[in-house]
Amino acid sequence: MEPSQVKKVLEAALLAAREPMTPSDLKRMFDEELSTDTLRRLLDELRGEYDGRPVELVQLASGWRFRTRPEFLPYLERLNPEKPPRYSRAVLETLAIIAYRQPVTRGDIEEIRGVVVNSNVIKTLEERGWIDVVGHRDTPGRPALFATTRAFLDDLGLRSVSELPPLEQISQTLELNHEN
Amino acid sequence: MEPSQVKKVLEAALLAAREPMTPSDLKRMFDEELSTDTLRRLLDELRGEYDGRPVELVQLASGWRFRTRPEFLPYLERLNPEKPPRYSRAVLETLAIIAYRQPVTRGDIEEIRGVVVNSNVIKTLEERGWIDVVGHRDTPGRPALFATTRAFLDDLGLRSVSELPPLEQISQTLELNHEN
Amino acid sequence: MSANIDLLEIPEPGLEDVQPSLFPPLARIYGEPMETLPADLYIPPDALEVMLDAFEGPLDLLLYLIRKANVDILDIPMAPLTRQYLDYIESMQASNLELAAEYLVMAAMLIEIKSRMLLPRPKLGEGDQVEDPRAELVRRLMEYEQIKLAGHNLNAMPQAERDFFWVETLVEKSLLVRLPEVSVADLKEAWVSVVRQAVLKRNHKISREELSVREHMGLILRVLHSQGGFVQFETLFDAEMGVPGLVVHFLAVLELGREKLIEITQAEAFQPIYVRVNQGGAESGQEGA
Repeated sequence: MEPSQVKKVLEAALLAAREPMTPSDLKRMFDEELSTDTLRRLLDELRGEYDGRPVELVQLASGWRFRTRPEFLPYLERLNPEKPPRYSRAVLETLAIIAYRQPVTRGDIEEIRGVVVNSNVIKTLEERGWIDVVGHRDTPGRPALFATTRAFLDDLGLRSVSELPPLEQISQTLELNHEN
Repeated sequence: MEPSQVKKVLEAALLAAREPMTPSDLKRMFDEELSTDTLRRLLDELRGEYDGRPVELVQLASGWRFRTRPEFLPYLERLNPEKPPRYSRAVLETLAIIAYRQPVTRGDIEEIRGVVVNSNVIKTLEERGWIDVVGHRDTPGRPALFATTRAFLDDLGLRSVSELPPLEQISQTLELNHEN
Repeated sequence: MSANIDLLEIPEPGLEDVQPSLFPPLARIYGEPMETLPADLYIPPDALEVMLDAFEGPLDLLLYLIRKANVDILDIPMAPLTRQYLDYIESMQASNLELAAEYLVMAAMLIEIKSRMLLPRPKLGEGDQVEDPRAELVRRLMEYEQIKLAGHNLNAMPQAERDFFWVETLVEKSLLVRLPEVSVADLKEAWVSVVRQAVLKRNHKISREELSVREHMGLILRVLHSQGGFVQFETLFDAEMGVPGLVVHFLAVLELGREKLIEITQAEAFQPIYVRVNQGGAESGQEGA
């Protein structure tokens, strides 16, 4: 059999596979002995042929399989939308404090929330690119001052922090809540 | 989004699909409105791009899906030591009656075949998902009316019952020897 | 088998032939009378058992006999067909093979048709078609044969999981980084919750303007960092901010100074004013970045 034909058989099998395929699975399809080197070379060629295509041939722990490229996952997601994950209350409150009271230190946040702020909370927000350190307060320990970033405003669809719901409104809401 | 990018998203989704995808499924992936004509044109282009490749894009009763070309069967079947079900003549004739005369009752099937229909025959077809009960005839005993399902058409690569091969004209004398 | 045997001319008693001969020729081959059934119509006894499994029922068996003899299905010679069918049934019973009841029902039906064909058929009127006793049998045989062929054709069509397989590439959902979404409303709600817990009584003092000032404080600190922690005062201001922007920005500088986050220095009157991040905070910030 021509190598190009062998490659087509491999392609058909891998595209239809429900599980990753091991080299021995793949060899089993052919009468002629297919050396491990040849198989490997054909699989590498096949992988190359899928450059720029929406699926890629990947070698996983348990074998080879075609996989949808990650950049197409957001579209596929829309077919079966899952509930987006939520930040914990600690993360949201910390973010709110930084947004409304910036620049603030961790100590400020702890004072307002009345609890110790877990390092992961700050890290989560930093990794998201929503807060960063804009300076250090000139007090013992020179604590870092956090503020929200442009990325935070962009992601929330705001042009400036002043577009956040004004605090008067919030205090009114609060009073209303108290009345209820 | 560029049409070429839309086509890639369609390709990614169809290659990953666990069942045939309807045009409305496909449209749902995009923010921008995708007209039925445009979608159809892109799908036709995509189908054309798979000419000469080991898999093909087909339009079925319940939508579009990629499948391996039948000529690769001899290789692919070696992967699965379990042979797919081969249906008995009783099953095939019952299926043919349901497919061509639907909706029919068990009595209708028995009338045409001239023998009692074994329950296993109906069960085999129901379990395969190829037939189901679509109603009951308003006669004594209210017998169940069977019809073929979309899955039946999908599995045979058909878009509708009208694409079934036409019933053959029965020759008065034996010119074609069908037994051979 | 030979296609030359033609049983078309088996004489059936009709209106013109009310007195059939006792031993009519079975058939005429090329016009010559044939006295015995062709061997083809007979099933070898050894094959019986196999054939019982092979036939799907009496219609299938009849169809086999008719097709094997290559007779016109629209003009079935009932006598030889019935005889052959009965022979088959008898052989089956002699072999003690379990025979479905339908085969016996069919035998009775064949005998009935045959006997009806022996009777003169009443002519209903000039031009009227005389009903052939075989009509219903023929209709059923033809319908059955059509379905039999259709079943055969369906089986020949490529089938999923037998002749082809569906393509299904792996969708690794974990590759999709799904970040939590936060809306302005979420933020507001979180702030309300914070404020409620802290029971801050100075809510009324926190104004929208003050919020802008705090945002500008962050902006100024960022600019200071990017400039090495030390800039000339004027460079912090951009006329494009507009008057309200400039005012807020200026207030932010003052507030930063008040909170000792920056130092504002001027060597003497009318000399350039410098703004510096307080006490090496800039260096610390860069280390942390």
